[in-house]
Amino acid sequence: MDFQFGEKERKLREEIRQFVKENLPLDQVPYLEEHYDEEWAFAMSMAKKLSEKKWLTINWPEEYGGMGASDWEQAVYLEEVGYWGIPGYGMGVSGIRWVGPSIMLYGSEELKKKHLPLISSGEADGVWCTGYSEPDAGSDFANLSTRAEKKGDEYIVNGQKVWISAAHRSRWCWLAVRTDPDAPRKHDGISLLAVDMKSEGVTIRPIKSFFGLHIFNEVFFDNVRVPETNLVGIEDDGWRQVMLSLAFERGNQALVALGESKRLFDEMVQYAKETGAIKRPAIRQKLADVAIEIETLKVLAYETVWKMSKGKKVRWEPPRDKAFRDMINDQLSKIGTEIIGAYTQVDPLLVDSKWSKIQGRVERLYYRWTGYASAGGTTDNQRNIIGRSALQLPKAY
Amino acid sequence: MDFQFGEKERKLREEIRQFVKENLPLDQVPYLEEHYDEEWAFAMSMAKKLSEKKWLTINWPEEYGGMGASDWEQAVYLEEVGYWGIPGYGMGVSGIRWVGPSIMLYGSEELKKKHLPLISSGEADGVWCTGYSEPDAGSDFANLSTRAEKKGDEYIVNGQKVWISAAHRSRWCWLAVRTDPDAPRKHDGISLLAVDMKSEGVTIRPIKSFFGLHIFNEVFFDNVRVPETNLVGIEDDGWRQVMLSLAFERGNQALVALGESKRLFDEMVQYAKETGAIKRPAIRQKLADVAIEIETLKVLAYETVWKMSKGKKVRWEPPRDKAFRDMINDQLSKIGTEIIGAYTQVDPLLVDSKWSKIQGRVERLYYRWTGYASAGGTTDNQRNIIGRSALQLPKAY
Amino acid sequence: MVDFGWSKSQALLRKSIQEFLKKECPSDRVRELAVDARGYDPKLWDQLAELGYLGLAVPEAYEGMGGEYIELMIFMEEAGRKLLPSPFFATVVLCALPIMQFGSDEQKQKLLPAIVDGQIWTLALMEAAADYGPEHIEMSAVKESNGYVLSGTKLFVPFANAAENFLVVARTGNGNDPREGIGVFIVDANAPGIQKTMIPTGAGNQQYEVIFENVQVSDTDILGQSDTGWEIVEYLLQYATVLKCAEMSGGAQAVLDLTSRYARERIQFGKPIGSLQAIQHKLANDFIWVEGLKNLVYEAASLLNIGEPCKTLVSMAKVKANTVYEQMCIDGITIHGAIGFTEEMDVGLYHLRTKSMEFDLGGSEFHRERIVAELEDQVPLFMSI
Amino acid sequence: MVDFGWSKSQALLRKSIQEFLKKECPSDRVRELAVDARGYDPKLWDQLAELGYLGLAVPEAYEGMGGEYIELMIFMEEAGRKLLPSPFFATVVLCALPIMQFGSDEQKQKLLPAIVDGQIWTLALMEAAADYGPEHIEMSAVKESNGYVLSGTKLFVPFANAAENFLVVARTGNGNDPREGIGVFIVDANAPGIQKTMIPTGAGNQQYEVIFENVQVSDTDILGQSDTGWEIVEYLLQYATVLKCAEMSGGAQAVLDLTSRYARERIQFGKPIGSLQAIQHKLANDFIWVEGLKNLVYEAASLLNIGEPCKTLVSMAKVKANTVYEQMCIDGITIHGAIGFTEEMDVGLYHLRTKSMEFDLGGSEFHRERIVAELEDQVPLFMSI
Repeated sequence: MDFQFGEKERKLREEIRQFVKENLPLDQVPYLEEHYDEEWAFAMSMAKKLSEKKWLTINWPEEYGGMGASDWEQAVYLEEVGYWGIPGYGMGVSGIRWVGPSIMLYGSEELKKKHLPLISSGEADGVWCTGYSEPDAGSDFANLSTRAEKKGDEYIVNGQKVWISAAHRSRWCWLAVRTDPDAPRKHDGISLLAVDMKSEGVTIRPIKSFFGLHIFNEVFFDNVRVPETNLVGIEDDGWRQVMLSLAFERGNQALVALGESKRLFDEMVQYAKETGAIKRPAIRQKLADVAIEIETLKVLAYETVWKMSKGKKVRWEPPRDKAFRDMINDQLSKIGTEIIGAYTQVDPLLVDSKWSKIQGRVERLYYRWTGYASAGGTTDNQRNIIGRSALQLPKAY
Repeated sequence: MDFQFGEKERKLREEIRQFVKENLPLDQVPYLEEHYDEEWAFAMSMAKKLSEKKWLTINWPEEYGGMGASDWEQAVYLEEVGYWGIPGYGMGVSGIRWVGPSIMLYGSEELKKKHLPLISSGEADGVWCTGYSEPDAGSDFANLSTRAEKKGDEYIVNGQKVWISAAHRSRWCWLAVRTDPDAPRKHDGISLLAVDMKSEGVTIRPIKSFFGLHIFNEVFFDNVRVPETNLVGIEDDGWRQVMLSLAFERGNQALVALGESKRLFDEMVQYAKETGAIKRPAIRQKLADVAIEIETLKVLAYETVWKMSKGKKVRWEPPRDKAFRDMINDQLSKIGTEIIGAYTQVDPLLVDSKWSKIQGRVERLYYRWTGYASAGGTTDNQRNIIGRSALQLPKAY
Repeated sequence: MVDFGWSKSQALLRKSIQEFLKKECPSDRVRELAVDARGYDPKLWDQLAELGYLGLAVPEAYEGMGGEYIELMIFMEEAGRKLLPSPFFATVVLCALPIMQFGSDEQKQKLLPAIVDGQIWTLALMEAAADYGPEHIEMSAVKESNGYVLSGTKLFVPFANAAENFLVVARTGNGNDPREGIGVFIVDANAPGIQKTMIPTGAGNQQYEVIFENVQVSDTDILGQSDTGWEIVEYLLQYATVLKCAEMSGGAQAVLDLTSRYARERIQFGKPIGSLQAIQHKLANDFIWVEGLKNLVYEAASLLNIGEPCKTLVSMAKVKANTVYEQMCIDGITIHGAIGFTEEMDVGLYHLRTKSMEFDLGGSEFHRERIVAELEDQVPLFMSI
Repeated sequence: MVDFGWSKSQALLRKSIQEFLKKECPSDRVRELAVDARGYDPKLWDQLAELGYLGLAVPEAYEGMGGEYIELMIFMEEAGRKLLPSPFFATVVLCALPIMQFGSDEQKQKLLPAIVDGQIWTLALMEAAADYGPEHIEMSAVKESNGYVLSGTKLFVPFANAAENFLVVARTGNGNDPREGIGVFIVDANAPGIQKTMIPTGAGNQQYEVIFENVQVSDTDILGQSDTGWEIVEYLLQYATVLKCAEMSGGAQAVLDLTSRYARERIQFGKPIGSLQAIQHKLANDFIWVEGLKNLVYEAASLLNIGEPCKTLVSMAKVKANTVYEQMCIDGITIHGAIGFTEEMDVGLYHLRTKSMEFDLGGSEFHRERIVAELEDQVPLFMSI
């Protein structure tokens, strides 16, 4: 049992803070949603700088542009990213988090040579989105029907994908398609393609959130021609490959959330101190409760990192951390609205309105978290996984 | 829309309060659990007094010893009973609440003549318990296997019942038995018997709660002989009869709970005022929340009474009120323990220990409500009923 | 006698309002008006006047319908159900009601018929502290020869841009008790020295900052006395609050309805998601809470309707409304899943509007404090017989 | 480096304790001892001494095992899991630890070997206010020629009847700061003027009222300085609190285990009740909370183990323990259904014991206040780089 970081991680943390000091306005929390074009542009400029530090793809091997960081170094990096709100660290998320690692794992040499440097150097052409979900294939992913027909040395893709985040920012799409519609089980006959979003026949329709935020998109594929060399891995083996890729998505995601929660909490406490709200009976004890939950998220997330760093298999740990994050977001944003009161109603997409308190972060989290919670698999799904794998309970309906 | 009581109900309320002033120690909350023998004796003496006022069986027709009260008069009475903690109002519960009304509905003239006066006059021989549940027939009541075999002009009863409250105080048992074991459906072949608890072959084993409270019992029937005249209603028609009887149990039960909650809340506020706890940030706003919930229980319970008084069918209303009571009990007892603090650990069965705060009522509710919640059909069951009948959702598992 | 039923005329009124709003205020209209510069539909507003809804509770002597307070509650409950974007609450509830209660006969003769006829009014009460305690009224009203001069900044003034007149709460003096020395002034919205800036809100519901710089008001344009204006605010904190609660209760009922419908209809893995206990039980809890809210609001409205004092009950209803409406929306979004997050579903429309209502006329903390203060004053029943 | 693993010797220790308690402390033994006049089993106590557990963290110089603080935490976690009824916490945690930390060399030489050998001690701290603020220490310690005279009443003193010695916290003077003028005295439990009355508790866990009437204590029987005793209490509020948390965490884990097992095994309507989402999701939430509690306690214990200050973290762990253990028991009872209410199931044994632990060494409100006070003092990280 030890809760002290090693020298290496402590140094990295200091380095990142130094970087933040030099490159980011400290009096303002950068807006990680990248809703506006200027925000996206700024994020991409930061991605370049992160790439120069080898942090953008920190856990990738050096040969692919990473720094071969340990799980703990990556954890420290992600926690700091969340706390300081470093834009561009995600670059649309898909490329860095699972497309790159998946290509390393089962992509051809050609794909490796072409795409890994684009991603790790923070290029606009290294921005990816992921096309898994369809209108009738949500939780039930294997139900997908987007069709890719082999014609000569090309695939002809037709179909519709939904809930694709950053599609409008991406050069590439990591697309799950059905290559064998006659496969006996619906899990068979699925393949993965790297699709150029500039191809003819690709149409993007934004899915705006109820408060106007543009993150998700529908993407339509109308006779889109994809060279056969863009097949990733083995034809019809896509289900297994996607499952492998999902594993890359699991472990560390709680760390950014941890940093973000800590930052927002710190801002809220500071605001409550400045306005005197911290003395209010209704606020005071609840703030303590949130502080406790954030510390708890920390030990849970760290435990998950530790298990991964030891090569232990994680099953219920990421769902546990995810469900707990959802609960914290609910609690944190609610107490936040109690602190800023009537100002909560100011447009959550505004960052610098004179009436926005704490740069609108409270409202944004308040309206956002439920949607994000669903996008990553509902909290109820997490509980089902925990019930079965951690508590050995029978499947629940 | 009107939330003012009529003259008749207001007068009844005043009369009850006058009765309380004359007959009960006002500085002490009587102990409604009737755990100790002296408490039971006192309760039975009060039952006599209530009977003299015609309140004991207030809603029974006058010919059977009631006052033929309206639903609203009964509601007022029960709310006051709860608030003042009038002992003896229940007399073991079964007799007054459903045995009597059921006998009126489908009992023979002989049974009516014998039992209704015993109950309504508060006699020890008018105390009943109810034998429905069995080890393998809980929520799934129709699964019961206690056997009654007709031999001449008697039934010979063999089997085991469980969770029988007040069995050790009762002269009679309202017993559900299987008279036709070969009936095609398990709902058929069930009958109701009135069984003298003094019969040979009846054995009572107390089921003590984890904190020592004795409410429930197991009752064993070993070749118990029951005269055929003690058959209630029609042989093998017990399932339908029991369902009819359950209806008597439904509507008004929230009223006593409402009164009890109000009283405990008032006591807690008074204690918090005397000790200064009401100024504590952690307490203050939570007390307001409980006050709100109790007022909410009031309007819900009243709405249910109103519907019944109008002859409307109630389906999800009693489960709604029951589930809400469970939530209030959780909340009320928790905030209570925060107010009395370390004194919560004093033995909850003690009423007059010098270390018991508020006569131990907080602890008792805290430890008791979960058990009571289960006994009346779990809160989850109530939610299932609401989901199906109020929200038209499909059956959930 | 306690009665949860509605009179025939009340039931009829509700039905008329429902039919009118169903036709004139579908959810797409709500979406459009949220990005409309005026934020309401003048044609619909005129209809509300023509149908008499603006004068629902105004005595016939002032050209109103002469209805009761509880009929206003029915209107607000239905308006809340459909999220009606309009200056109804600002005009009728925040201004006409106090004018009826505290205005001189002359003022009532002059002002009420215009309101019944469609003139828009609003109340300028809240300031930077964004709270409802009398100590937060800092705007000054300085006595001069012919009247008062108002200076200060008001926040979250609804429909300030559309209003022709304001009721403005300002400080005329400083007593030991912050409730003393407060006046409520009737101010022409276009008087010199008034500057209105829209506060962009998530709901697009026309909230303004209004700056008053040496605005002249004549002596005759005071509602009630120049130093007892707090009683008007206190009146609003009861009578207007319950109507806000009715609006919220209507909204919560609507979200429960549309979410239950979604849970019945949405099929996943071959069955309706409403058959999952996790979803069904969440909805069952929501149902219990919404039922509680609804009836609590009815109780408060019914007592206010007969002039029975029920300050604590009003505060209870507001805390309940704040809590239930918010949770209903969060559960609604969660049960809808990803699609609930989009602008296409109605549930988000409600979710985006709860916070404005929550803090309007007092947040939960404010009202809980009023409840506890009352508890502190009372002798409990068991010690008083 | 951050490490959630246990050393080989720690794992071995845990295993030995588990095996010992499994054999010597089954739940029926817990039931018996709850109604036993002594409330503990002297034979088992002797075994604890023989096996060295009483001296686990006592330096070898004083005949202990020379182990670390974190090993005590392992013991308490396992003791909590099995609800071990014994004066272990009172003796080893509440008395031996502060003696080790604050005692003179002479005191340590004299007192610690006896404890390691099985002498029972307890702490008399709480008074009528039943709270842990220094302002609630009213018991007086009046200086006389050869020592002090103690007078006052202590409440909820665990195992006072079995103890041979008390540590008694008393007021030697009144400063501006209530933390000043407090002394901790070593008192013979059988000294004249001491009167012990058992407070009957639901858990039957040997809580006493102890009245001190002019009890003489010599000058040499002060732990630390006569007026800086509050630092000893503050030490306990961290080091003893985390061990109490470990005990509670062990209990919560046990209830989660036994309830999950019940949910897997109990069949209703033809299938295990654990297949109902309402039950499975409740357990999943409990699991998340119990995991959080467990790891929070490990973090706090591990930092205290290396002497790293973590006052806030300790308070966090205590609030978490209070909340999680209680909710776990309530959910446990509810999931068991009616049978969970009976004395036959173990879940009630735990439920009946949480409240005593909750308020021991500070309830949630007390510790939340410590956390917020710390937040008020700190400059946030984002303003400090």
